[in-house]
Amino acid sequence: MSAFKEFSKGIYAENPVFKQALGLCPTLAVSNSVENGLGMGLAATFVLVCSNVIISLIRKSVPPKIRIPIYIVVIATFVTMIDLSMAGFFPALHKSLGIFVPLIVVNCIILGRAEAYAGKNNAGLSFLDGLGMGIGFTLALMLLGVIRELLGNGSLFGLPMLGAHFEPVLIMILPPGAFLTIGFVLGFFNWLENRRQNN
Amino acid sequence: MELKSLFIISIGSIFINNFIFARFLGICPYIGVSKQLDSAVGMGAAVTFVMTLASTVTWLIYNYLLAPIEANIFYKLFSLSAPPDLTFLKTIAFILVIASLVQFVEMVIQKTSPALYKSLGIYLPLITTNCAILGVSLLNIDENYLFIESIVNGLSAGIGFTIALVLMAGIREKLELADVPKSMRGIPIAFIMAGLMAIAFLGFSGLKL
Amino acid sequence: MKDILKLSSILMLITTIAATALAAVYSVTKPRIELKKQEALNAAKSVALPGADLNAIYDVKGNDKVLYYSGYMDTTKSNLVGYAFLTSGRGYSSDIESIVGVDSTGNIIGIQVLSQTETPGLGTRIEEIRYGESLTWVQKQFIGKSAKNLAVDKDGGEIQSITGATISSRAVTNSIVAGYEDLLKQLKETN
Amino acid sequence: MGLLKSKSFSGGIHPPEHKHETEKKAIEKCPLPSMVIIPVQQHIGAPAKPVVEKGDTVLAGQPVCESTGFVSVPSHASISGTVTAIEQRPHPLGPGVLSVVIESDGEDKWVPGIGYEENYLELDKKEMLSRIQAAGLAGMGGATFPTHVKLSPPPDKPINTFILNGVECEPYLTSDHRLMLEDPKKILLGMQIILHLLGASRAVIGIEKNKSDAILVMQRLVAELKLPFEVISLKVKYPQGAEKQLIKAVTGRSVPSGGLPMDVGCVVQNVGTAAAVFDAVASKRPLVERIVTVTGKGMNETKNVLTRIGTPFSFLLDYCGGIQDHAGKIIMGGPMMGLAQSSMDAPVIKGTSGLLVLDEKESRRCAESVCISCARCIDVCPMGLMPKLLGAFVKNDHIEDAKNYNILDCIECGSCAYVCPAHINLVHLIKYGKMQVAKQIKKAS
Amino acid sequence: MEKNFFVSSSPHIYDQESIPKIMYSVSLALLPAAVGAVYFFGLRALYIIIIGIVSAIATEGILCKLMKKPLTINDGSALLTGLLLAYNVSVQVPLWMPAVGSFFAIAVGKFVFGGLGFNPMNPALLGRAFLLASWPTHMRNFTGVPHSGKISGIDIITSPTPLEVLKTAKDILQNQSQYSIEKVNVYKQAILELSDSIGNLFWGNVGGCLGETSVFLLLIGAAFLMYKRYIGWKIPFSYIGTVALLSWVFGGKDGLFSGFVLFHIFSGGLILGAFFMATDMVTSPVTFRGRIFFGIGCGIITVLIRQIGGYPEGVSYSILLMNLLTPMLDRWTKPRVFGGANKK
Ligand SMILES: Cc1cc2nc3c(=O)[nH]c(=O)nc-3n(C[C@H](O)[C@H](O)[C@H](O)COP(=O)(O)O)c2cc1C
Ligand SMILES: Cc1cc2nc3c(=O)[nH]c(=O)nc-3n(C[C@H](O)[C@H](O)[C@H](O)COP(=O)(O)O)c2cc1C
Ligand SMILES: Cc1cc2nc3c(=O)[nH]c(=O)nc-3n(C[C@H](O)[C@H](O)[C@H](O)COP(=O)(O)O)c2cc1C
Ligand SMILES: Cc1cc2nc3c(=O)[nH]c(=O)nc-3n(C[C@H](O)[C@H](O)[C@H](O)CO)c2cc1C
Ligand code: SF4
Ligand code: SF4
Ligand code: SF4
Ligand code: SF4
Ligand code: FES
Repeated sequence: MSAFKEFSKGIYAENPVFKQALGLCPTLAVSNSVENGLGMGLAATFVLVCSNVIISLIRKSVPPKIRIPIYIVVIATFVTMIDLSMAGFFPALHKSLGIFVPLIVVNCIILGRAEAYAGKNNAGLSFLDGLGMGIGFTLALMLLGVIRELLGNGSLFGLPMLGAHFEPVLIMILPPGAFLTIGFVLGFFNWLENRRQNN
Repeated sequence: MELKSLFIISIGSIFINNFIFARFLGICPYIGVSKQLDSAVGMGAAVTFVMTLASTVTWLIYNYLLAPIEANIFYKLFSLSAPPDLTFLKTIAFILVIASLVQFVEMVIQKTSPALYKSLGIYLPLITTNCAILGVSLLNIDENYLFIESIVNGLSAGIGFTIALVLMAGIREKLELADVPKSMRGIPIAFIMAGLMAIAFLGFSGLKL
Repeated sequence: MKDILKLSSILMLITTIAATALAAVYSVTKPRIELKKQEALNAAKSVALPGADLNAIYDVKGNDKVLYYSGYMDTTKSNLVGYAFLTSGRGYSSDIESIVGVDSTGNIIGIQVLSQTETPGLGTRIEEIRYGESLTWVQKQFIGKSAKNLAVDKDGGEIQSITGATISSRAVTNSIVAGYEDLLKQLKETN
Repeated sequence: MGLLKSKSFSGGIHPPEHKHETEKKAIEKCPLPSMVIIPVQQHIGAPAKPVVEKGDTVLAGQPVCESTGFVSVPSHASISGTVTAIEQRPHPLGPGVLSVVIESDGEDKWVPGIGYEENYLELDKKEMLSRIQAAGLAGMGGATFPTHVKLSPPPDKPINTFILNGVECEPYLTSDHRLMLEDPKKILLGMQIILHLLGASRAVIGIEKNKSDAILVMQRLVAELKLPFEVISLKVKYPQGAEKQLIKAVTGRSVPSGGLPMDVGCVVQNVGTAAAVFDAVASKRPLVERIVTVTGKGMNETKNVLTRIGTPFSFLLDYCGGIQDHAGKIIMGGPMMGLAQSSMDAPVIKGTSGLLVLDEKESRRCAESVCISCARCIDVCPMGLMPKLLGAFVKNDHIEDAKNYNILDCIECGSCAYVCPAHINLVHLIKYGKMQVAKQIKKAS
Repeated sequence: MEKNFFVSSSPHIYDQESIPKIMYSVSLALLPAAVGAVYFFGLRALYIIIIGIVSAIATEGILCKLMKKPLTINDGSALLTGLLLAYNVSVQVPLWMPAVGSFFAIAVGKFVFGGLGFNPMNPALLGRAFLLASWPTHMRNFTGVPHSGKISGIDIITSPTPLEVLKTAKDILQNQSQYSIEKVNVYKQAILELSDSIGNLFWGNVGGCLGETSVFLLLIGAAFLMYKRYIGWKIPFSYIGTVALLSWVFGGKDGLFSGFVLFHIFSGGLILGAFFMATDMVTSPVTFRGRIFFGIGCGIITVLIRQIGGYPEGVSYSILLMNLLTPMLDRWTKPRVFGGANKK
């Protein structure tokens, strides 16, 4: 039961993007299409899960003073791995995500989880935590991706959805669209929360 | 390297490809530290400083240690047959360099100027893991900037970031007095505002220098 | 002091492990990445020079730089299909780079945009295939036309620029003209 | 400092003057009221202490309370009769204030010792000041600051300019105007005494241009009496009569923020105060009566009335034909700075320059909406403040910000609220904010 | 009988202004330009204006109801926003566009910040910028033929607006070698004709957005507002002055100091923007010096975008960008408090 909770909390209750406002840069930058969002989300999930597990395994032998640098090295290693693999296997996706793949290193979510969770818990739970957070992140990216791609391009995963008469709201896939979308989505979640508390 | 190209890089990074409004780098501090003008100015200054420094150092690291070019120190040092390709260590090297750089700067400032430390120092640890710093370092490499160009790019990106941050802080201080709907207060309205600012910054897109 | 030494050696150790692991991964992925790059370039080359045998497309270099490619039907180098050149022009928000193939009379036989970061939905439409069609805008506009006097309609030419993206359209068009002139110069010099 | 600017200050407004209702009306003497209420506090400073008891009989001009310190003045019985109560009574400035209530015996018997002394100018300065204090003088321009305090500046603040405030920039009010027309000599002789006390080298009488007859009268009399006074006509603009603005207009000097006129070598007194100084010094006559302008659409008749201090408003209003049925608001003072009265029971005090009765329509204020940053309030603020921000700060409880934006410098002139198209009651907010700031400062110390 | 008197804090008298009065006066001042728009562009202009207004007011009304706020549609500000938005689109946009633009202006530009008085940026211009970024093809479709049949105000070129003609001409004349001789000649001629077309620009007989073309009709309204003191001189004059100066210096095709000033002032949305949009009280500075700087800033950005920007239109973006600077300008130019140096 509690293991399930460790996993599921990242998806809504403690969603890194919507509830903790972490990892915002990639969220905004790559959510202009569902595909990008999914790719980015999975890459980050991979790093999150691997680094969480490794860090929780070595946590006892890490001197607290150099905790952070070591975490960073671990994370950077996995980031580079995924970066290289994506370049090798999904060049197109790799290109459209650009520097945001290497930037997973500094993604606040990953270091945040390492600090807040993996550094204190065992490998199994850290795995679940990482997976949950990763999926939460992926879902957040995809939600934004769906909204932005659908409105801004009339398509999902590149497939036309809204018919030929729909005139795409271009701004949605431009930078302002990213900010506006996440602003309103966050507002909507706040509203849900407020309503729940009032009832 | 003409002055003109430096100017173009500079204007580009400040206005046209502003780190916040066009490149989406450094959003976390942008949203987090823009509530008050004083802290926004402090953060902006700290980021600009570190960005410039990081651009300088990471460019040197990349071109003299990692890149498979003749200038590679290992190539010369160990008289290898061909310049070694260590570019896969780029991310790890950059982030470690940046982290130590920030630590070092923090220490130096603390020792030399307590006043500056008081106003800037508190922001320094925050920016170790700020993607704008690593971002600008990576972009310098991606864009094949020369040494001076990288420095100018780092400085300008920092200035662009600071401008965005300070404008936002000014507006958010005013919004404190506004009747924003409850669910939108705080971070959501900050994002909406950022969106509207990005709309205004579209005016700079396509400038031909 | 001892402390620092200890800490740094731990850090060194970890970093070394990481670097080794990465080196391993890199050694696996590097050839793949190179391969993919090569594949992409080859694909572009064959788009630019349809009808040419991939093995019969040769780099013509000067000062270590590829000046242009010459493509033949087969490796006997007897039937010239045409030349392909890389060119780029300043678009709305990026440099638009493309590869263009021309036959010996200067007619464009193939073209592909290699890189651009124009505005999605506007400038990017130079690369877009319209619903129900099979060619991208650049291919539709340029294939079959002479690479000499090209100009977009706004400038009095016959290239139909994309509405709302005249700047991008013009950038491609003008870059072809410039690239072709360059090619002619190179051809004169190399032959 | 530009030449053109020298005769005014920046900011300010031009509300309709409404002076014509009473400016031609000669001062009438109000009959004695059957009862007067003398509050122990009619001035800024320490309240006075009652010195009579219930049942005592008192003569007009007899002190009923004595000053309790330097910055304090006594008050006097304004009629002869019996003290019927010493208790909390309504006060124009707010809820109950300890007051001495005197029932008139109808005879208006005065204390002895009051009378003109020819050689008053030869009196010792100290004696003059003590006569002024004993006469209960507090500024009659509205702020009711004890006059003798103003006239004894500390030695490290030499006064070189004295300004007589004959501006009367508040709409409706004409009591100072009438006094200048009807008893100019008393004013000038009072001014002579003040000048003597202060040792100032320059003496200026400042009058707004719209009172050209008063300017003329003053000029003529100054020449006639060969007094070294300048009469300066000032631009008609509210609040020209506010001390700091007046000093600025006349001398070009700016009283520093948080400072006093004496910091720039000036003292300002109202014309009524000057006249009262003459009475106090030359005749030892205490301040027991003053001129009140009774005016407004809600009145049956409008008048300038000389009335005893302590006269209940109801008596005074009845003397002017009573208020009309549609009267909506009774204001002590002018419409810009005066205080709305909840009842007609409060008495005339030393600072009561007018009673303004508005009709119901004028009394209503449209509902407040939101500030649209039109900046009218900023443009008109004579103190260079940003009332719009002060109001917003106070509303949102940003007291610290309000303080940093100099809320304490507000003179509460009301110009900002007058022009605000959003009908925001800025002055109310600012007053409230000032109180909060004061509280904060008190807590800090 | 005790009578209850009104008791309130001073002051007790007020001047006669109110927010609705100001808003409706500004709308009134814009009326001549509406008449002009219909005259030049036909009835479709009227539809666009009506749709813009109705959508703005409806959005405001519905949002007030949804958020359970007092209904504010009568204060005239939504009407004004809708009207100005309609003035800022081309006559040829599909009819749903002014509706969407007004919706965005009111809902996102204004309402999320708490409604009238709290919006940091000019709602109508945000609406326009939103439309421009979303559907640039429609927004930049200026082929709507004005009354006289000359879109650019000159005969030989059927291309969009005068500013655009100038921009293209500059491009072409500076790189003559790349273009055909005829082309170059046409544009040489065009430049000459442009100088003669000032009359058309002044009366409004040129292509462009609905409300921006007629300098004459706009100035009538502006004069009325200045007389009523609803708009001051500081922003419009410093704005237009800066544009005049800079376009004289940099705007010419023959190098520095050769710009044709009147052309730059009369073309594009400058007059509409400077008098009616940069002056929006909510979003412009409140201090004396702040307003001057605001105008100058708008002027600089306008010329910058006009000269080297992606499109020949700088007014709306310059005002939006300066809106962002407004809080800082207000801070930097705090009025001097009487008798004191500012604390802090
Ligand atoms: C947000 C934004 C993005 C734009 N992106 C492009 C672009 O990618 N390519 C382009 O040619 N023009 C771009 N434009 C410029 C305008 O669409 C410009 O008006 C147009 O290029 C002029 O061409 P037209 O004559 O076809 O309308 C962009 C404009 C905006 C507001
Ligand atoms: C707390 C306080 C202390 C004052 N002290 C002096 C003083 O020492 N000397 C002086 O000449 N006036 C003094 N004044 C009087 C002021 O200068 C001024 O005349 C008075 O506040 C009325 O001005 P107003 O009606 O313009 O508000 C004092 C006023 C206040 C409120
Ligand atoms: C807004 C404002 C307007 C004022 N108008 C007048 C005025 O018209 N006449 C006047 O004598 N005092 C006026 N005063 C009071 C003066 O500032 C000052 O207190 C008075 O002249 C001092 O004289 P006094 O102590 O004899 O009353 C005004 C004060 C304020 C704050
Ligand atoms: C002089 C003046 C100019 C105005 N200009 C605009 C404008 O350009 N755009 C707009 O949406 N509202 C404008 N308004 C209306 C109003 O200020 C606007 O709806 C607020 O910005 C909404 O809070 C203007 C109002 C006035 C008095
Ligand atoms: S009441 Fe205060 S804030 Fe308002 S105008 Fe007068 S001095 Fe300025
Ligand atoms: S006058 Fe009223 S609406 Fe105008 S700025 Fe001041 S407070 Fe705001
Ligand atoms: S006292 Fe002042 S702050 Fe309180 S509700 Fe009334 S106006 Fe607002
Ligand atoms: S709230 Fe303001 S007006 Fe009311 S009593 Fe307090 S200070 Fe006076
Ligand atoms: S993800 Fe960019 S700063 Fe946090």
